[in-house]
Amino acid sequence: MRKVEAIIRPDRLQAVQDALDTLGTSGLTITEVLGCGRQRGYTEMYRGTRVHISLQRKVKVEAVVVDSRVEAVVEAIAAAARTGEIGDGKIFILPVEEAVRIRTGERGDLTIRHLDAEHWGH
Amino acid sequence: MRKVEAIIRPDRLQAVQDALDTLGTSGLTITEVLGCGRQRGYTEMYRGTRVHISLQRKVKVEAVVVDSRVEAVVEAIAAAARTGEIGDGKIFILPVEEAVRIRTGERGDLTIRHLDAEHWGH
Amino acid sequence: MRKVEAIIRPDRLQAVQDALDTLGTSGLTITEVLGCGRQRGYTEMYRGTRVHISLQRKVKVEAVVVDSRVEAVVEAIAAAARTGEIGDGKIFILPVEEAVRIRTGERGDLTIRHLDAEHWGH
Amino acid sequence: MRPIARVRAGGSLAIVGATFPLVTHAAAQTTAQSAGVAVDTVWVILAGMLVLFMQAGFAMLEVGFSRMKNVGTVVAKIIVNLSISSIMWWGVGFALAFGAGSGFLGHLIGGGAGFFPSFTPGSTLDLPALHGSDVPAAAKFFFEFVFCAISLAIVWGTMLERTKFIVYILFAIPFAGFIYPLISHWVWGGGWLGAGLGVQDFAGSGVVHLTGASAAFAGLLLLGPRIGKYGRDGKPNAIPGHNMPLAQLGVLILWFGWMGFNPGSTFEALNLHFADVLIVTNLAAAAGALSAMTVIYVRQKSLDVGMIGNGAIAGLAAITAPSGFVQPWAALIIGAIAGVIVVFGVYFIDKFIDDPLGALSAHGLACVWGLLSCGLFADPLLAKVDGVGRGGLFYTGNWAQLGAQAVAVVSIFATVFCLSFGLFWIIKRTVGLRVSERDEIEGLDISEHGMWGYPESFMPVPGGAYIHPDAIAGATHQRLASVSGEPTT
Amino acid sequence: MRPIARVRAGGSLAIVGATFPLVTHAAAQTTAQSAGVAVDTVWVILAGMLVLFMQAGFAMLEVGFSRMKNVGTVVAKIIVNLSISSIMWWGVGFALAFGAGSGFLGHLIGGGAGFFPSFTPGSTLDLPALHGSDVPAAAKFFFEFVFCAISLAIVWGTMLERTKFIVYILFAIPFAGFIYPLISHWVWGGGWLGAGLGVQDFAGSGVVHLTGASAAFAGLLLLGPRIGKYGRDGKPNAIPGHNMPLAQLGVLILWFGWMGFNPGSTFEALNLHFADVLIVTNLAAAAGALSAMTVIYVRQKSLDVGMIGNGAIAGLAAITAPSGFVQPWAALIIGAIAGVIVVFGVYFIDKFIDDPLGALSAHGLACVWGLLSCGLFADPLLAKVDGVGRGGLFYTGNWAQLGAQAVAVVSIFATVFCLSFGLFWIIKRTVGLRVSERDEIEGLDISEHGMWGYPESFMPVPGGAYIHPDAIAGATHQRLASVSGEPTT
Amino acid sequence: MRPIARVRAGGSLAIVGATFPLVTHAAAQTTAQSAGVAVDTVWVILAGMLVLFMQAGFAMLEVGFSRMKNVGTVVAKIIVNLSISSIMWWGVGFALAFGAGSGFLGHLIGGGAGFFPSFTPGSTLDLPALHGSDVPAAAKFFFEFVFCAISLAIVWGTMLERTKFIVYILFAIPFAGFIYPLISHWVWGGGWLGAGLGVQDFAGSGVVHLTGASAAFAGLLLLGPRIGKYGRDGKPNAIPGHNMPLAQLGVLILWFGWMGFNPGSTFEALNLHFADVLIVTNLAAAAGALSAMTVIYVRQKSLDVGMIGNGAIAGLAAITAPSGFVQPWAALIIGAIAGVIVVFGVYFIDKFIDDPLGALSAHGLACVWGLLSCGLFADPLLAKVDGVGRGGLFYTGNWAQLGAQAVAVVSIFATVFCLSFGLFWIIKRTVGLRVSERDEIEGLDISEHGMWGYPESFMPVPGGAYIHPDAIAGATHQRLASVSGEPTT
Ligand SMILES: Nc1ncnc2c1ncn2[C@@H]1O[C@H](COP(=O)(O)OP(=O)(O)O)[C@@H](O)[C@H]1O
Ligand SMILES: Nc1ncnc2c1ncn2[C@@H]1O[C@H](COP(=O)(O)OP(=O)(O)O)[C@@H](O)[C@H]1O
Ligand SMILES: Nc1ncnc2c1ncn2[C@@H]1O[C@H](COP(=O)(O)OP(=O)(O)O)[C@@H](O)[C@H]1O
Repeated sequence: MRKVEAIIRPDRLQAVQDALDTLGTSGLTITEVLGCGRQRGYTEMYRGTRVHISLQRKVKVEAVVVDSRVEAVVEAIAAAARTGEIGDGKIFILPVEEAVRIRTGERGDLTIRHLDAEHWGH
Repeated sequence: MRKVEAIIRPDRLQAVQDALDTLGTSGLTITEVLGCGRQRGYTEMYRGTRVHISLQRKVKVEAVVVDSRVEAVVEAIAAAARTGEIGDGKIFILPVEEAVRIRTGERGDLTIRHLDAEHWGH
Repeated sequence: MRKVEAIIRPDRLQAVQDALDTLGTSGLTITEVLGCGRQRGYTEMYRGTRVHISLQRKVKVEAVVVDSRVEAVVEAIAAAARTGEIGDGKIFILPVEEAVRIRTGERGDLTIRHLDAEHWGH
Repeated sequence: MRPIARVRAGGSLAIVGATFPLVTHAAAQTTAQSAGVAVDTVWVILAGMLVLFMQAGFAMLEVGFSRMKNVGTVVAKIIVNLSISSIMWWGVGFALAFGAGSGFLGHLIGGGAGFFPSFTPGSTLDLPALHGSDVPAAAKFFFEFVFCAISLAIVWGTMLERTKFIVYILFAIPFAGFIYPLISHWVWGGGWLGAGLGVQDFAGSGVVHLTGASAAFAGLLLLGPRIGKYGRDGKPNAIPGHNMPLAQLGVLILWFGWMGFNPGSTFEALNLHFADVLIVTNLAAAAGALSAMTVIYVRQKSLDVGMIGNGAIAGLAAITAPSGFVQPWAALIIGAIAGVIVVFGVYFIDKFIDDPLGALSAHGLACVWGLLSCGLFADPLLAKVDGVGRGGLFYTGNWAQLGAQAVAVVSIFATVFCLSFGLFWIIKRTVGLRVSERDEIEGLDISEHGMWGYPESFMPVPGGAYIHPDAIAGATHQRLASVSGEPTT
Repeated sequence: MRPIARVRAGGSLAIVGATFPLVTHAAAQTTAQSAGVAVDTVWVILAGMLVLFMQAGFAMLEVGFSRMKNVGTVVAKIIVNLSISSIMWWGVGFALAFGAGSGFLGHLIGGGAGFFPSFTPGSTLDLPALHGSDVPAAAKFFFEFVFCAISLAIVWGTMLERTKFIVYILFAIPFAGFIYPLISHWVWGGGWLGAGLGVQDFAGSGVVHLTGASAAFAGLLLLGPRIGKYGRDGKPNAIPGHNMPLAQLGVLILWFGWMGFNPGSTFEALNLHFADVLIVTNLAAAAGALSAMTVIYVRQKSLDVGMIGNGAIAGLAAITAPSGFVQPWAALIIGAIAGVIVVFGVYFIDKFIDDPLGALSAHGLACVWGLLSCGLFADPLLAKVDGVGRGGLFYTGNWAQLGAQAVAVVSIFATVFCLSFGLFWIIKRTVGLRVSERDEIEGLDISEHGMWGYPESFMPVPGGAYIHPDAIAGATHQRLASVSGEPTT
Repeated sequence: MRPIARVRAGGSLAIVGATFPLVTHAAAQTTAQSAGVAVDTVWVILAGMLVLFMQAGFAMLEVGFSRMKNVGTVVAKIIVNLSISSIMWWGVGFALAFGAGSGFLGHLIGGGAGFFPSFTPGSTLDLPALHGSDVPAAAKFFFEFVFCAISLAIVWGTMLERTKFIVYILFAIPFAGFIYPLISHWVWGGGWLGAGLGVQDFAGSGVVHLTGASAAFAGLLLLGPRIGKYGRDGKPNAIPGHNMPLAQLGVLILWFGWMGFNPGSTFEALNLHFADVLIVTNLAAAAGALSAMTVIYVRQKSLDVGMIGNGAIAGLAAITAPSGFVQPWAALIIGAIAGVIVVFGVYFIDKFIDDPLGALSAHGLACVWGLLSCGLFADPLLAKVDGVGRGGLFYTGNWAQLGAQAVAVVSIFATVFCLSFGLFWIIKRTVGLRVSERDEIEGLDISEHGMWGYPESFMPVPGGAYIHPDAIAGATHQRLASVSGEPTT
């Protein structure tokens, strides 16, 4: 199992969700985060003085997937999140040793096995 | 060391905290997240139109624990967070290579060693 | 690649950002979290009754860095975040298998390679 | 209607005069008299409007002391209860309170006139207890109505965050239609307390606030506390609400509105008494806020924001009864003591009863003190001006007025408590008072009203950019394209 | 100016008297008459102020129904449009609406007097249609101004969250300077609808609300919906705003302000009619809220908070025209039907047009009903008091008044819609109506105003402790050190 | 008290008449005269209430421009300072400002009457400077009190987010008890500026706003900026507050309240001057908002929301002095220039002094301009009506009035600045002005008041479902069970 952790633009979230939906994934966890990277902060003028905004609003999308699906998921996220402008974000892949479904106590790959590609989320 | 990362229902947080408290853990970090999985979104009616709510509010609980305690912690969380209905969430276990206590600069297991099972948190 | 994950006091964030800035890092992701550990909750009096505040507001700083820079980054964060009082927080180091820059599709260390130590963030 | 040239006021009145005896009377008055009536009426209506605006004050106060998941229900409740009071007061409440009563029964309840009233310019009704004022029946009706609505608002201010919405509706109907009118009749409508015993309650510490608080007390006993209010050890936990700025905006609106509440109760402007009442009212609020601040600071070493506001409200609630009877120096004492009472009252009551705003203290205990304080501080001269009761103990050495006030406290509390307890008990046995435990934890907004009061805080909209999936890309562009002709893309 | 002893009011008036004929007249009046004028003026000004305050109500209502990223622009817009109305009304609007018109043209537009007016104490202007009221020109000017500003506010309430700020400015100028004055003249200023056909519109269901809603309808057709409002299937999605407490605070402020809106339209206090109007207004609001609550509950099994507020507004908007002509029982019916209309109106309109507040229903449809309801429920006696039109169908069996009202509805709608559509079309072809798609997604606050309306919710300030990097350590301490003399470090 | 039939107003007055000479006088008046007095009194009291409500405006404005961690202290401060002003004004302030002064000393300070006053219906006091108005002493007292409270509110609006709460209390006492009364006496109370030099300050640009701003300036110099306001390079950083909707609600409330502030300063309704003042006031606000909007847009290409509101406030503050003396066209110029001044004022002052709201510009600089503008634009006719000073330069070609106004500016500023600096210096050396650096970073709400103003935003309550651990499971169910009789579980 791997955790695919993507930092993306907030307004690409829906597209990413849709892409993963099409692909069929078992679940997602989303966190509002702030980021800085190549995309530097900017300065707004406000009542004649500057406001430095050094951190950008981003969204972190985490999906734990079985090893065989990692590449497909990464590709799908990257395609959906890309705008081509600086600040599109990063995807990190982390090892996961075990997964437990709290409801049933099940463990292992089956807890995160793919569902049929139906429309979840709406 | 392992990081136990649990995505749970917000209203089970207190029970999970209590359970870990009883067990005696060194610390917890909690994040408000949104999730989707088996528990699909729902549609509310609002002024005659639909509102699709595709993401559920969840809470992510992270505890870095020494290897010997991983099982106990996972069990405790799962037991406390379980309601038996879809949407109870998942627990993931990730490898951690090192831990540092900022205050002292200490490293390794001792930074996250268990405290005596006293009542932290309140 | 490693993910350096630091849980720090909110009011040390700027100092940590500055320190990493000086060091030259490729990026950061910041999340508002709640934590408990050695620093126990406290009780406020409010209209004659108690309010238990069991969780502290903390900030999680995540930086994925190339292996050779891990130590420097950890040191920099620890130095900047330290106040010496209980509640300073922890730094965890997690393995990362791969990183992808969404904008370009690039992979590997170069996506998170250090920039020259210029002033990012403001 | 914009007054079109051919429609002179005088002319139109004359036309109508033939039909409405009272209007004829008005036309027969000298212009001077009619200016006098008009200024009285403008004053009473203005004061009534300020009291109406206090609903916004209660709304903000309650919103501020609620948790974010329960704010929509608060404002919905305020609007619905204001609406129910409006209609019930028109239908039966006003008549029962002020319509001429007769004989012995007239000491208990009115009803000789005023059911489902119609109004024409300047028309009157047979309201013997209000004959002292020359304003038309419509103005009397309106001013008394807003008081009824305030009393009902006080009831609900205590029952936040766990009550079923239907309960608000079911209890409002008999409260606005019977319970409040009953007490109102006793004290102001020619009943046994006011016309009989000479009980002094200038603007309603008893009629409005104690009535509201007594009903609230009955309701709270049956309702029980919010989940989490009491710990395993039985000790209370604070649930501090979510928004002090709005809560204190509420306090400021109430303070503002009270400038109509008490001074408007002169029911006339010509004798200029309202200006004095206003000053006395303002000073009591000030003293209440400062004394509550001091006491809470001494007790817990912090300047509790909510308690400062509670102090102001307690001062205002306490001065409501004596506002027409006392001098400024007495107002300062009355307000200051109310500020002390409210702090210890909240401390004490919170041990047993979950009253999120501290309304039982601020409206209940402070008003008991306010009613009694008339018996101590009433200036005999002002008692004569107002024509009710006599001077207080400190002026006259006579305990009579204090006794009358005590009778009023006991009888109002007992009556309202019993009637309300019965009603709430019936509601509890039939439809139930509380939402389910799950609904309470999820919040009343989503469970009863289908949407959070703060949708963006609860609905998963990362980045704040709520865009429906269906509307992405294709659809959006299509639709935007259809809005053609825009030069800027 | 504080009246310094040597400056007696009488004296100063006498001095001025020589110069201003009208003031001389005033000084020549008996004191009684002058008290009468003063009380009328106080009343009209008070009512006008309440209407002015309704701007705060609209601001909160619109803020509450907007998303967090678009709240700053809402309040900026309210202030700017109030400002533009103030100046346009002073410059030309008032004159076109109420300045003496002449001959046939006078049925269409005024303008014989009142451009860029100056005022001195008690001065009058040649405003034939307002001669029925004895208040000075300044009071008439102010009261009519606030109505114009409300009508403009109604236009914008529908176009939230995607309109360029410049559009507000460009449309406000001709609307406040010509469109609203035109309709105002037709109905109230001596034009063909009011003075001609005897159309009854006591306080402006037609003049104010229908005018605003018709312009809004034209604008919305050209503006198009917010991104995400309609799904791929063309069905509407809800975009529920962010703050029900503020939205309902807005409703309560509007309710409060409407106590000036309708009753103030008597333009005098002496005949005491305003008290009746007030009661009728309040009852319609109550009935609207309760009926909307009931209907929406039956339809979707939840007590929609916003819709309860909409019901109250619809009741108020509907009763605006008949408020001076009907009895309380009719007000209840009018309000209740308005509450039903608003729910189904929102359901229906939402299918095609994106109107975030439901203002087209609450102000448009409800007001059409309100105008027509005069033709049904107008009490012949009150029609005589007000001197406009005749009794309604249910009293007289005569369809004439209903016919006149229908003519008003059609002519106001058609005129305002066409003029506004033309104007919006020109604006769209030149500067454009909408912000760019990117700006809409990011929010208007940051894209048009350079800062979020809720800076801390959008600006990355973890921990809420915004401290600028430059100010850390060194700099801070230095600066603090320079603030020497502080004993506590 | 509801007027019980046996208590006729006339009768009660007669009873009291024997004791209070003035009341006897009142009873001896014809009804006409008494209606005149009543309408004047209703007007003055109404206007005073609107000014009182401006406290809510300041509260919301300051809340909006504060960060979330400091909002509770803002509202607590407003309530406490209103309370302190109430009591200090009653005790000594009113007497020092308006109580008869004597001889040379009388030019500097009053005090012959009015300490700790008592009031009875219609009673007067020896207030020579206010004898021009026939309203009773209580109305004069109240109206002057609310101005004092506003002046104090202006002081504190500048010192947000770092001041110790005790400082508010310590400074409020001498400010409301002496500093404000002193200036008030000079200009309005028969002192050397008003009665002596004929300085025109209709409603207090100088007395209220410049006094407040001058004290604020002194305080700010000693207080220093918020941590983070100035970067290492010494350049200012913006700290944009957290809530524009509430801030602009504040502006709208202030705008509304100013309709009482200026027009009420006629101190009478009978001469109808208040209606003119109202129009002039409204136009200046409009012009201020629009000119500030234009200037800021030109300068930074964005429509700064806060600055639009600041423009309106600056227009209002500037027109305060000339509002009774100028024509509408002049009001537009005065307001527009104030709008320009406020923008550049904020730009300039922000370089050196940390004034979160820009109050030094909006109340200080704009008011200096307002005072001076009387010397330019005062209409000689209106100067006669008001009985103070003469026409301005543009009417008369005479520089005298402008000179007098300049003297007022300098003397008010110098006096208030010096007195306040001294007081703040003493407070700084004794208890200190600022909270500790740690408290400032954590926020004043939690450090001084023991709870955040937005508890849910700061208290760790994931999921918004605050449930105390002690109350989980067992305890809750037990307690719920005890609330028996509920049919629905
Ligand atoms: N090394 C890193 N560690 C953690 N987060 C990172 C890292 N680099 C980038 N990010 C996150 O990705 C976001 C986008 O990165 P950025 O460098 O601005 O754009 P791009 O990836 O297009 O070059 C950042 O705002 C930050 O949240
Ligand atoms: N593969 C996954 N990766 C990341 N988060 C997941 C994954 N699967 C589930 N989650 C998280 O767990 C939550 C609950 O999962 P869900 O499938 O709805 O319930 P259950 O685990 O009871 O079947 C989701 O809302 C989501 O936040
Ligand atoms: N084992 C752990 N797992 C996850 N987070 C932890 C752990 N221990 C501590 N933390 C986080 O670090 C924060 C600070 O830790 P604490 O023990 O209070 O202080 P210190 O590290 O100075 O002893 C906690 O609030 C919590 O968020």
